[in-house]
Amino acid sequence: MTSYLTEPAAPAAQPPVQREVAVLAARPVGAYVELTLAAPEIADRAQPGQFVAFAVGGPMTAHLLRRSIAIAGVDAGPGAGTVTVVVAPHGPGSTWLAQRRVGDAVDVVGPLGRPFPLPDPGVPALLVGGGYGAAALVGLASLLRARGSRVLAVTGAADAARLCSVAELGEVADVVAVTTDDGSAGRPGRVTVAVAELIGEAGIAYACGPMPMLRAVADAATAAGVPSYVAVEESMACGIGVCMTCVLPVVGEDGLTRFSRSCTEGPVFGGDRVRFADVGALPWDVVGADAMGVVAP
Amino acid sequence: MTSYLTEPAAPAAQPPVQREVAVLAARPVGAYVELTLAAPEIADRAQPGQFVAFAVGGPMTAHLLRRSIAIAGVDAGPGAGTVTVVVAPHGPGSTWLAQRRVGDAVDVVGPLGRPFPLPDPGVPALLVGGGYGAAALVGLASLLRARGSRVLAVTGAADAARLCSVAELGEVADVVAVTTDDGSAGRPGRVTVAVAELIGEAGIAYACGPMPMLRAVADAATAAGVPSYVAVEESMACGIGVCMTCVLPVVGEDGLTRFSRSCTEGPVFGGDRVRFADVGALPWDVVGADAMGVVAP
Amino acid sequence: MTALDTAVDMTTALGTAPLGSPVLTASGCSAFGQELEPFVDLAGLGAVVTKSVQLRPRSGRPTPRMAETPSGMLNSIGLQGPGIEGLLAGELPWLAQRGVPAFVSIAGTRVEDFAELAARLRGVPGVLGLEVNISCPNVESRGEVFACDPVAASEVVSAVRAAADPAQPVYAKLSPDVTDIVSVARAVSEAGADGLSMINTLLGLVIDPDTMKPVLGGVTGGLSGPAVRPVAVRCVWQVHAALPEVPILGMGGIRTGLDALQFVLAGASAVSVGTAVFHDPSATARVHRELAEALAARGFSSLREAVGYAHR
Amino acid sequence: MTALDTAVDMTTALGTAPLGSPVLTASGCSAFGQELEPFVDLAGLGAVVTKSVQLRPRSGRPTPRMAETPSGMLNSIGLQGPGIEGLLAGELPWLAQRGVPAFVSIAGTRVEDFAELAARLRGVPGVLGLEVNISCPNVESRGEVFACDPVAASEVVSAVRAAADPAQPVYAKLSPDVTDIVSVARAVSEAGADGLSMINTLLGLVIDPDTMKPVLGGVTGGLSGPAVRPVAVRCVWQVHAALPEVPILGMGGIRTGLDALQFVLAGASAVSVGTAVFHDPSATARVHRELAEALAARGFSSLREAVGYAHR
Ligand SMILES: Cc1cc2nc3c(=O)[nH]c(=O)nc-3n(C[C@H](O)[C@H](O)[C@H](O)COP(=O)(O)OP(=O)(O)OC[C@H]3O[C@@H](n4cnc5c(N)ncnc54)[C@H](O)[C@@H]3O)c2cc1C
Ligand SMILES: Cc1cc2nc3c(=O)[nH]c(=O)nc-3n(C[C@H](O)[C@H](O)[C@H](O)COP(=O)(O)OP(=O)(O)OC[C@H]3O[C@@H](n4cnc5c(N)ncnc54)[C@H](O)[C@@H]3O)c2cc1C
Ligand SMILES: Cc1cc2nc3c(=O)[nH]c(=O)nc-3n(C[C@H](O)[C@H](O)[C@H](O)COP(=O)(O)O)c2cc1C
Ligand SMILES: Cc1cc2nc3c(=O)[nH]c(=O)nc-3n(C[C@H](O)[C@H](O)[C@H](O)COP(=O)(O)O)c2cc1C
Ligand code: FES
Ligand code: FES
Repeated sequence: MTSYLTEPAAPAAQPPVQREVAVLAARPVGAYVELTLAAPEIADRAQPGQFVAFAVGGPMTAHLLRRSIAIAGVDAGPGAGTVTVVVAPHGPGSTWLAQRRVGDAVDVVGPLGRPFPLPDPGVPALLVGGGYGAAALVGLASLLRARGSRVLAVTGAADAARLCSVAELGEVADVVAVTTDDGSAGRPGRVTVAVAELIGEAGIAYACGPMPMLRAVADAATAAGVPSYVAVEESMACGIGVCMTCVLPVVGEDGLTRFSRSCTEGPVFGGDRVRFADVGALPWDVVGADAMGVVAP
Repeated sequence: MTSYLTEPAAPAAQPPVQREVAVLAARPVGAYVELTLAAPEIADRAQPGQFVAFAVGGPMTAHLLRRSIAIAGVDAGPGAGTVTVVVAPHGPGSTWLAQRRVGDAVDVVGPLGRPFPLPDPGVPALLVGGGYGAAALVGLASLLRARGSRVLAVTGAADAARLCSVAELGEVADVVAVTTDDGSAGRPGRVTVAVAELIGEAGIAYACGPMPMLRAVADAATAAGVPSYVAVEESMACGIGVCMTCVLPVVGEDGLTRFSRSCTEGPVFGGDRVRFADVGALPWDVVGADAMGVVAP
Repeated sequence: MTALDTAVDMTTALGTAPLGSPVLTASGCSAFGQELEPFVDLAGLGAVVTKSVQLRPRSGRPTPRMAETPSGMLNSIGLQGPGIEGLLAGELPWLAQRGVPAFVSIAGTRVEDFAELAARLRGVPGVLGLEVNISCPNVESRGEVFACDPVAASEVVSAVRAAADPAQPVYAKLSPDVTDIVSVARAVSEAGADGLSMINTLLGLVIDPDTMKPVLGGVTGGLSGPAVRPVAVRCVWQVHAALPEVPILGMGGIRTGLDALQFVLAGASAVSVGTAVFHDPSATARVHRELAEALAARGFSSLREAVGYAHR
Repeated sequence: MTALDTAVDMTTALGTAPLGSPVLTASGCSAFGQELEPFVDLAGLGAVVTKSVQLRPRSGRPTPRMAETPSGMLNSIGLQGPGIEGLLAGELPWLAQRGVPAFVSIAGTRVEDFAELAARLRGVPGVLGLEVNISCPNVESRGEVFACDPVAASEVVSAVRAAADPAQPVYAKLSPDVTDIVSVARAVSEAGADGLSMINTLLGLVIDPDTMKPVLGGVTGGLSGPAVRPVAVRCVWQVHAALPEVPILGMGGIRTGLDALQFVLAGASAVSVGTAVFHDPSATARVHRELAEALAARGFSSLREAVGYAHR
């Protein structure tokens, strides 16, 4: 049995709530829209790495499934109680969300999913965000700094407009490296270049962003002997663990691979435990694959 | 063959258009909401008695069918080009419409249906509106006045909040009688009381409102030997004549009853030609009832 | 419409009858075409598929005839129409004068009715072909609808094929309310159908919460609209997989060009737009345009190349 | 939940098993109940209908497993689950400890599998009864699904009824994808089913406009949600009209109390809320409350009085 650098992320401390909340602020940030929601109960409970799930389209909607969006920031101070999300208009649901205006009400469930596990106080950490995925790392960066970690942040995107949270990360991180594929901001190229340079300084790595990026960061970390945690983005219908649509092959503590729900067993998984190459496939050694007629080669 | 006092209403002078238009004003009027739309092409074409059909629910809607709403007013002057409608929140679609705000865009088709036929210039006319149905008579009242008719208007509703266009009718009509079922405004009781008093002074009668009211007005007019035209409200799926859902039994010029589409052959029908008692039934003497297996008694 | 087009060759055919556009109306959803004139260039459509006609004029059912349902509607019109005489005297000449091809939908309650209708339509100018509505669930009949029984369905189709003008392709319109649509498709193809129209409505029922009775006088009605689209695409896919040589006119919930593309990729060589017309009277022309754009964006130079592409 | 209720008596039963509420979860749409705990009082539900279990643990299909469709969704989970051992060791004791009745859905690919599952569930604490999933279209099988053939369906049901705990009612879950659902209902009732669950999903397909291939790895999937509600209500209506004495657990697109009321009026004595839970995790409790209010507003003093009322 291979040995793994990570333990599975633990469930969140508190259960989610479902609320109809008001939009307090809506502002464009590059290619995205940042929404601030008056959601004190979610703000109180949220931990970095968790997400919320929105109903979309209003009362007459034909779109039943919730849209999962990472929590980008919380202000849980007394009299505050706000949650911030960064939305990239993609299909109809996220486009609708990105069009919400101050005063609009949205139906949201959260906080959902398992938060990022934290290292021992003081362990230096590398945080890697791709596109809007960087937003989900801001809270983690603050928390790590507060616990005495040196925080090395890398944020990358296709172009400058798709970069996210550079200023926010700049305020809390010790180092912020910026990359864009087209070179329109920061260093030209992928985050992997910066990751390769910084991983040696880190005792733990975190990543949030598109799947190929997560895979690259996890591989780099594992190769360097550094434990990593990635927040995956799988297509989700419910966000709360009841539909089984959001699974991917993840190696458990017993060394067996299972189809794990990215909403309740993730979205944060040990980077060395996600079988990225097998996402979307059914490898024979997944528990229960034999009952599906898949045989060992 | 019975002889009829009315000839079927003629088709509108101009075909409808389909446009995405902006809401210029939205104001509550009693239990209703009055929307003013920037729709110059519809305003140019509209004739009293016609209606428009709205798509409802926005781009993510699960509600496919259009909602028909009578045209309550047009301002077709140069630089103007507005159409006004009065919406009563009823089910999901009309409620959505009633929630539109200034600047919102709505998709509308119109003007639809046949306008009210006009009498010879100078013929005195009785106009009877029930609930929001009164709004549809304001344009007709102005037109009749402009053609030298004396205009006697009756407007009634369940209560004061459901009365409509009393002031507007007051500006153009010679007489405005107001009734409410609960006596909260005007005379207590139904419009029929006022109709009975005024029908003798009229050479033609018009009505718009709920079916039982249309029937009562048509019966009173016919009994008095006065031709009447009613604008009916049948459940409509398309509003443009292609779906055949909006039919009711109407006696044609040849004396035969047909299931006529209230959207394109109406909504204005001769009051003496609508077989009100048979709405929702299939009488044996409707053309083609035999092919449905209905036999003459 | 052609002037607006992209470079994609959008021509197709219903059997032997060539079509300028793959987008048609759906039977019963655009009456006989006239009412759409203010909204679309009728001559730019592949064809107007006319409301199913029977031998005699029919009143149709009493109201209420429809109920709105989530992303769809239920209807129970009962085939209101002028009868074949009326159609031949009024609607078909109107379409022919304007150069609008008519794909005439015929319906009946006995095999002979269908055959007689086909015979009456022989050589009628502007009649491109016949769609045989063996699947309408709204019309009272003593037993099952024809389309639910491969034998009864085949009898109708072979009688129609025998009686019809040889130059007019005969399409059988299938119902999705069957355990095995492929067996019905195979039976009617063997009986001589030149193509298949899929799908007719699904049998549904809505109960009015106020009256606590079925909304429709006919109790059940036909469910249509985007709600049923996945069922329709599945039927087209299954039948094209089993009978790749049989042309399919696909329909059921098409609202956009990308919806139409799904049907084409699944195996339809033309599509009908039905309920969407109630929402958007210019839907047919818009779907043509959007489909052409979608094909161009995907590198197809002709519609024909895309037919059944998802199976490859 | 009872404390919030109106005066209406909402008790009902699944066959001989009494239920405190007529609102249940739907198999596969609330996993094994645990995840709903933050949102609803599980003990206030009629029962948790568990995800269909098979003899062995199953991985289910690879992703993508779903596609959103107009007012619905397509799924192809492939019955991922812990197998009967896992269920007996983990989920069922969890539910039993909390006093949450479990209606256990069983599935298999051979008649003997079903019988063995039923035998393993005899006398298990908290197991109210069995729902026999003979209609899931997602699982690969050599031929037709059981539910599409009255004979095969009856074989499963009679084997399960023979093997099952006599105190546990056995409900057969029917597929709408058949030409004549009444004949399947009659066959399984005669084979010993104590009741019928209706409906399972409709077979559907969505093609991805980008990849130009079916979205789901399994090609077809099951269509659920409000889109299919008129089909579900029609099935309940038809079967209740033909077999008024057979209890029905109704489902298919229930999102509100008024939706549930349609099923009750059509003949269902209890309902399952499935896909709506994905939209609103507290949907089951809300539907119970709204249904109670709707019944009260219509002058019913008990749910039982309303069952099948639309037929009267
Ligand atoms: C844990 C998590 C965190 C996320 N955080 C963010 C964020 O911070 N900002 C942001 O803009 N987006 C985020 N996403 C992606 C976002 O959920 C999708 O872009 C969105 O659901 C797409 O919905 P749509 O209607 O626009 O597109 P469609 O493609 O029409 O969606 C159709 C269906 O597929 C599901 N779906 C499609 N793509 C995804 C996806 N990538 N992830 C999950 N479900 C999907 C939708 O929920 C919906 O049910 C996150 C996803 C996950 C799983
Ligand atoms: C010619 C005409 C003029 C009208 N003018 C007005 C007006 O000026 N102001 C106003 O408030 N309302 C008017 N109505 C009624 C209005 O169309 C309905 O109240 C509205 O369609 C109901 O939609 P809903 O979604 O609120 O209700 P639902 O009951 O959910 O509607 C469901 C479906 O039934 C159809 N429908 C239901 N009731 C009616 C109805 N009464 N008439 C037509 N279709 C119906 C809807 O179009 C929709 O397709 C008019 C109707 C007609 C036919
Ligand atoms: C109001 C209405 C009337 C219809 N009438 C007919 C008909 O006369 N003949 C027929 O073959 N199909 C009829 N249909 C079915 C449509 O032609 C089409 O097969 C079905 O509605 C699915 O397509 P859609 O979802 O695009 O509407 C009718 C459908 C509707 C909604
Ligand atoms: C994601 C998903 C998984 C399902 N899994 C099962 C299952 O395991 N067993 C079963 O009998 N039905 C299963 N179903 C069908 C539902 O139980 C239900 O019959 C159907 O979805 C219709 O109800 P709804 O529209 O309320 O969802 C599943 C449905 C969905 C959407
Ligand atoms: S999204 Fe439903 S189980 Fe994960
Ligand atoms: S509303 Fe469609 S024909 Fe009148």
